Amino acid sequence: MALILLLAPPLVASLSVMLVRGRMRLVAASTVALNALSLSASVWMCGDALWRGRTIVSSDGFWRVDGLSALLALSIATVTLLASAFGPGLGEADEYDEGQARRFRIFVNAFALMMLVAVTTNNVGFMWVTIEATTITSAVVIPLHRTKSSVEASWKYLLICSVGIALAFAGTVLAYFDFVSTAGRVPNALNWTVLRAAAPTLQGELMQLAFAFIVVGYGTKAGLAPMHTWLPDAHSEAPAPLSAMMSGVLLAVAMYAIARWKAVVDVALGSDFASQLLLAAGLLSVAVGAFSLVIQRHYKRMLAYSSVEHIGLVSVGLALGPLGAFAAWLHLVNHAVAKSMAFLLAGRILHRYRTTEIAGVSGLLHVMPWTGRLFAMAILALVGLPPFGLFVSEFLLVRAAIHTGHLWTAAVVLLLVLVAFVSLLGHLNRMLYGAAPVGVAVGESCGWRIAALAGCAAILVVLGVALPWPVTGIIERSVSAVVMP
Amino acid sequence: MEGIFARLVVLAASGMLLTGLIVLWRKGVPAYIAAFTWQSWLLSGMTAAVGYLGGEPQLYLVAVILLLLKGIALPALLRATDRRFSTRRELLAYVNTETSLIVGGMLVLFAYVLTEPWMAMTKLPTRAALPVAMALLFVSLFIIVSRKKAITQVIGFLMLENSIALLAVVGTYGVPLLVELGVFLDALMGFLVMQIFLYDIHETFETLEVDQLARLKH
Amino acid sequence: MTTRGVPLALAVATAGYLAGAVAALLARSSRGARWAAAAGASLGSLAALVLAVQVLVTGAPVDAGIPGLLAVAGGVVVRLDGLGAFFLAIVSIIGLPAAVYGAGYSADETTGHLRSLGFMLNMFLFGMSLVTCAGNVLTFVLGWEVMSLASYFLVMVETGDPETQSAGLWYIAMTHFGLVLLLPMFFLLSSSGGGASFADLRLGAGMLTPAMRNVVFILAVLAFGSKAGVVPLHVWLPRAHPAAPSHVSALMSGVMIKLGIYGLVRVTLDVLGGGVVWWGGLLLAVGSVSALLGVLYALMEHDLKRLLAYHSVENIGIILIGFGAALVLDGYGLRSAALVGFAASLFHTLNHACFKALLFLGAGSVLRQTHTRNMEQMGGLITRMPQTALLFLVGAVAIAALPPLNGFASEWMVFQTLLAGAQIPRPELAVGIPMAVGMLALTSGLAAACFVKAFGVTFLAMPRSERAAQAREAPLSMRAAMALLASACVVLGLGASMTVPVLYRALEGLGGVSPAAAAATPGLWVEGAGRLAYVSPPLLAASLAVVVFLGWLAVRRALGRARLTDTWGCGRIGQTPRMEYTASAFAEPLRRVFAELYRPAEDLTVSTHPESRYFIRSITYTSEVHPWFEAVIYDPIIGGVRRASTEVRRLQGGSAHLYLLYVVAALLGALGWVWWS
Amino acid sequence: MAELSAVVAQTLLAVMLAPGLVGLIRWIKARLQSRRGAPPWQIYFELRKLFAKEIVISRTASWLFRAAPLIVFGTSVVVASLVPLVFIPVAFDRTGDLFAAVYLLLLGTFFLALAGLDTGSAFGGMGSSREMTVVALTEPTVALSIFALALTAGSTNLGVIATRTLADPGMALGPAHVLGFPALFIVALAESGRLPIDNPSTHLELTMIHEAMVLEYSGPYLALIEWASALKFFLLLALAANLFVPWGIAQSLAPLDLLAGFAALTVKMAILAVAVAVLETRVAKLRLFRVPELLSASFVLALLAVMSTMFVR
Repeated sequence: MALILLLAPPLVASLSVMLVRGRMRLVAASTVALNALSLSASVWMCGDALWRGRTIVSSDGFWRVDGLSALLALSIATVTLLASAFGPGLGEADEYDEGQARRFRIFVNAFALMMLVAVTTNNVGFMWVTIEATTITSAVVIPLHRTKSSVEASWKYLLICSVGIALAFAGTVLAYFDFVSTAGRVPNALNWTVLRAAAPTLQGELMQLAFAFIVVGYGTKAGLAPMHTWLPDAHSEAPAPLSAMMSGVLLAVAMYAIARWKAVVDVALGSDFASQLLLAAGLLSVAVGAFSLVIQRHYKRMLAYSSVEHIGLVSVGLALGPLGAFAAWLHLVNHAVAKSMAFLLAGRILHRYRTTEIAGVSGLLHVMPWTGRLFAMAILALVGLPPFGLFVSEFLLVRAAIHTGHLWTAAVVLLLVLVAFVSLLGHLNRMLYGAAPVGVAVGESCGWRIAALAGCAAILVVLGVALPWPVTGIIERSVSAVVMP
Repeated sequence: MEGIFARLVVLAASGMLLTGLIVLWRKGVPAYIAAFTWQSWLLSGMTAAVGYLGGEPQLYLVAVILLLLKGIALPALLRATDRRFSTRRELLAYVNTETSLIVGGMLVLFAYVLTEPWMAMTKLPTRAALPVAMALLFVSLFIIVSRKKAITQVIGFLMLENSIALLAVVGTYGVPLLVELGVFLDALMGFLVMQIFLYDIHETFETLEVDQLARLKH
Repeated sequence: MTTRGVPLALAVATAGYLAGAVAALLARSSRGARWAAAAGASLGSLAALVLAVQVLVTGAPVDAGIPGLLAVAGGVVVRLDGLGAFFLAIVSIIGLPAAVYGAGYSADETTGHLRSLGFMLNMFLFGMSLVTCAGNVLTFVLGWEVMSLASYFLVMVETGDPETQSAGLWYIAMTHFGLVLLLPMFFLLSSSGGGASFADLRLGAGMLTPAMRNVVFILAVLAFGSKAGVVPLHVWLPRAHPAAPSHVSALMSGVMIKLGIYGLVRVTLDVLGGGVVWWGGLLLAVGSVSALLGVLYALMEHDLKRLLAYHSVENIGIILIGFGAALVLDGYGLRSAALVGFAASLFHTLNHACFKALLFLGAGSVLRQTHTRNMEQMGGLITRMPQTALLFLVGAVAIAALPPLNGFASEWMVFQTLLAGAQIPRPELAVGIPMAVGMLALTSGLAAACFVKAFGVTFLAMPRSERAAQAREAPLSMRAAMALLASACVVLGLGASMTVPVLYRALEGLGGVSPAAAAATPGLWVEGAGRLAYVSPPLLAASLAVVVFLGWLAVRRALGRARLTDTWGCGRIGQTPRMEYTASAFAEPLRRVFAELYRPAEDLTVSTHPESRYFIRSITYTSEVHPWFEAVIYDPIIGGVRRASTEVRRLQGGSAHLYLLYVVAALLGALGWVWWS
Repeated sequence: MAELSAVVAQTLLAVMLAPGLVGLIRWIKARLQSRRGAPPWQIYFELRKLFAKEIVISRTASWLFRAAPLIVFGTSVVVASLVPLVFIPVAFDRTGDLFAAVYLLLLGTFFLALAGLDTGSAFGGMGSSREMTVVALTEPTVALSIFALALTAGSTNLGVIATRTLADPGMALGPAHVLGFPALFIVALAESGRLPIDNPSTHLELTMIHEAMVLEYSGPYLALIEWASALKFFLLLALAANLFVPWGIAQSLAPLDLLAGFAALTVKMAILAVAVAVLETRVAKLRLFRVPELLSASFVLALLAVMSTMFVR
């Protein structure tokens, strides 16, 4: 029931925009409402997982929602609602015409649906299918304005991610091959629960190979270095709401896929091979992200590289046992909120300043007081300062690294985070202060969109200051989903 | 019976690898499309064979879809696209033909080295085709990386899919049907979107030379 | 025996700060925002002071906290013991006048600025107080970061110019550098199991190997040193402190950097238990270098606030000399002598807080009246702002460690600690201690010279600019705040012997300090190590007062008949400000003496008349001193990061083929890894 | 109480004798230069004359200018009360130690230097700048000399040091004393503006240090300053004499002891006066920027004094 409530709204929304002609504003508003419905379903699921300790499993075992799925679903639904609310077609003066708005709403809802299915299905093969579909559905929306850069970005995105995700499929097939050659052909063999149950009997060597394919494949989608190259292009060229979804939750979904597989591989191998691979990829990503931030001229690319860095941190966290996994999931949630907030604000800045260059934006606090302040908060959150949530998750991450004896990892991560910190703040300073450029209108009213973004900031503060039990509870369940007790 | 089965499968798989290698030394999009078409036909035929000899009737359906989609529909679409855009027949690559072939050979070798331990693991009659599938995977990756035009990258990508499908068929007698259908749907959608983008690229950049697409840096 | 539940004073302090912060944000008018912030901060610091005094008097630590907040990371736990209470007292003693001063000082700001200023000021004080009260790692780090972040925004309040931006960036970068070292340090201590309260850390420290303990110590020195402004980690300090509004500078220089000392004392002495000689030796060396370099660079400044900021580096150095020498003594088992050193460093911490805050507030008053920080534009303010001048003079005498004010008392104790160190027959000490003594003495001599310059050029003689000529006395609230701090300097100086027992109380139970050793008898005399040397500031002050009074009687009649005339100018009539000695000229002899160190960049441009080179039209002489060791240490780091960045950026070359190649390479790499393993 | 009055008397004695010492040195110097010279007590007449004259004050000067001479005089007198001259105080000894003495003198210099800046005259500024430079550079030597003495005595209090040295005469030949004494002697010359650092009898604008700083003072103020600097010089020499070679100093308040103490002080001071006079006749004033060399030499001496003491032990 909850599952239908979760998945049906985006499907209905996508179809209705496709079928209904005209009355764009009404349709758009109803898609927002549908997204809100989907969000409430995800909240319900989280509550279910939390209070009743229930894992929703469909009768054929095809769908399965445990704590981790519910957590991801909640993030996806939240960010989708935000993106939908900030998307074109709601009638206010915006830069997109109706056709573009329709395209946006059709595909963004399909995109959301694919992500939601990816985290709620039990079948790793089908999970692959939907993740591959996310590439297609989102690539279509990137060149909403068909400019050279946006076409280029989406082509690279499509090509690189398709190749990457194909490798993930090869990995899936290899794992299935392993399963089939040890356990024979059983129905639902690609179900994660079945795989995990059979994991101790699987052939370690083959699973190693499969996991290598899976990490590279899904890692491409997650933006792990060195497969991250599409990410800065696509995230910076996409319309802001889509960037928010891609950076905020798409990467998270890919990490989810890796984590699910890791749970199987860890048992099959009985060694920390998977962790080492993730650690290496994570550290490399943090390094690439951090250093790419130092000399960066575009603020949207800056946010994108920051995503590479944060996904790297999540990857490192997943490699560090239960403590690290806790930090990683918390970090993923925090990052989803902070990064989507940052991208949506970047969209507002772009709309006003008409440039993506950091050098072209100055006096932001003066020109757009609300946007400026919220943007500052988002960046401060992203660099891991209290009172925002990412501070706590990075705190826990470092603690996990040191308590598990990964001293050098901790040292490297901290130094790289310092590099990213200084770079981001330097860029932020340049944008916030100074005199406004000529020809940029000054002043900003505080509308409901600002209120929504302020809400994001409030969530970040709550996660950073209070971190209430429901949140820790659901994350603990997420940890137990991927880490063997 | 078993022996014929194995030979047949290895033969078909080797044929597929051969089509991949052909691409490495042929120049011109039509030749690429032809190679891909041959490859898809071989894959389809082999899927049917495995379905028959391995007793997996669902593979017939897969074979039919493969034939229709990758053996007929996609090549036709590719040819149409090529006719529309190609101004220069000669294809450019980042590495010359000799090097390409040598690299291709090394990749095949690497695939054998890599898959060697599996041979002991499985008793499948089709197991001899596993290294070939892996080799084809590497070769198609090499095609994608080394050829300059967008359309050749698309073909390389399709070959990559074929290689994974081959892997699935010879290694596991096919993944579950639902997943297989999903994969087809994705392949189709992906291909169509790529086609759309080929048009977009041609329209905005007035070329399909992918190395022209380097505005976004750093 | 501990106090359970949330004590009233703690609740009031928290409420005061938070209410002040919120009220400032919500205030309608400029006046409202200013006074709301000041009222909240004053209430908060008064309550915190009461709490601190209560803990120091009873000796019973206060426990409180909200363990439910951020429970996964350890929860928010408050435990205020003697040492924490002492530093909480410092926060409060400076916080109160700074808040009052701020109300008057920032009157010219816009309402919007005032709201954020008021909010951040209260958060700043709150964060600093939280650091001193923290009972576990999370609370400490939270308070630490709130403090850093709030002060960062306070620095950035006077926005706009690139200099402030760069200052802010340096500041936050160095702060974060500190945090980056702080976290592993704490986690290493807590990694051997158990919780993360300081008591657990103490246990954890006991289980670490000596090598690990050394690592923890080094991390602590770097992390807390970067906050305290130890050379060469001090680079942010002369940049950020001048950029902030003056009452914030006072808090940053007076209090915030002291929390670096707090952290160092807490970790080295309390958690690690001290006892390793080379730790003390390292701190002694670092402290000596900081003290000397700090004062030498201060001498070359003619930006009044930068000068004061460099003096903070100097005084942190003096504090570390005391602390390091005490650790050395502790390492050799001379517990009671070590105690004098620990007390000396704490005492100097308190003293420096008072006089540095006073000086920054004084500089702020001057700045507000003359709208410049450049001393060469000032002068003659002693007649225009007589009370400010007097109060600044008190601060100057105190910081120059001249008797009978407080700076003298603590520096005297530091000297006595070094003397006790010299009693240990070790060759390394035979070299180290005399060097430290020499550097400390040179430092205090140079500090006196520097404050002659600072006070003389700023306040004395004739005004050097129009603005200085039109300066007026600062508003009452600002003067009152300064008077409060000046009286603290006097009271702490004259009552030094009463203060020292309080310091012992604060140190009770830390490391090897036993309550018995901490017992001291309050009297008129401050005692050196081993009760061998004594000094009595009140008696000295009294006799000085008597003699001065007698002298005044002797000249009183002549003074009444004094004739006023022009300054003698070799017969030239008409004194102009251009004839006055400038700050640069004043420091010139010392610049020459230390030319090797300063490596000044000098530029002399003489333009002559075209007809004859003997007719000079104009001469321009510029001389700049750039700390070269900054270039030696920081430029390579910054350059290295930028080079690395340039290299990494090349990854993103724009070619899709290249990108695909990365994917393939990653795949082959991963497969190769599998194959090899 | 008896000790208090003895201390007051001893202080007054120093205050009264100090100008005489300066006069004595002047007279010996004149003799050494084959001049007749003014009698040693001439300086008392000069002071009396100055006290009778009017005070001329610059218009730009503030209250600080008026207060500085009193503070300078005051600090010198308070230091005089700390130094054991004729006898060694016991209870009063705790009021201040060597550091206190040095820092009190520094306090006086601090105010005098400020006063030099107060009138706005370039001479005053120049004098203050140079004076503070020299004083700052002498501090390390002073501190280390104190250290050298304190190391063997274990305390920095003057009475204790003198008593310990008396009790253990061998100490006087230890490295601390042998090396420390010349160091302190050089510093004493520097601090009180004697040759070869400063020339007290010149008013040549480019070379003077102390005299430039007090150029604006006149009448009783000038008298106070001159007196204070004479006292400072006296005390520095007395310190050198009584701490390094304390013999003869009274350890009780018995009249005979006191008399012996006074005689010993007179002899020691006379010897030092001759030494200073001879030195000042034989050396020329150093260029200002050569002064740091001399001071660093004295620093090295003091450093060696401390180090060798620590090593020898």
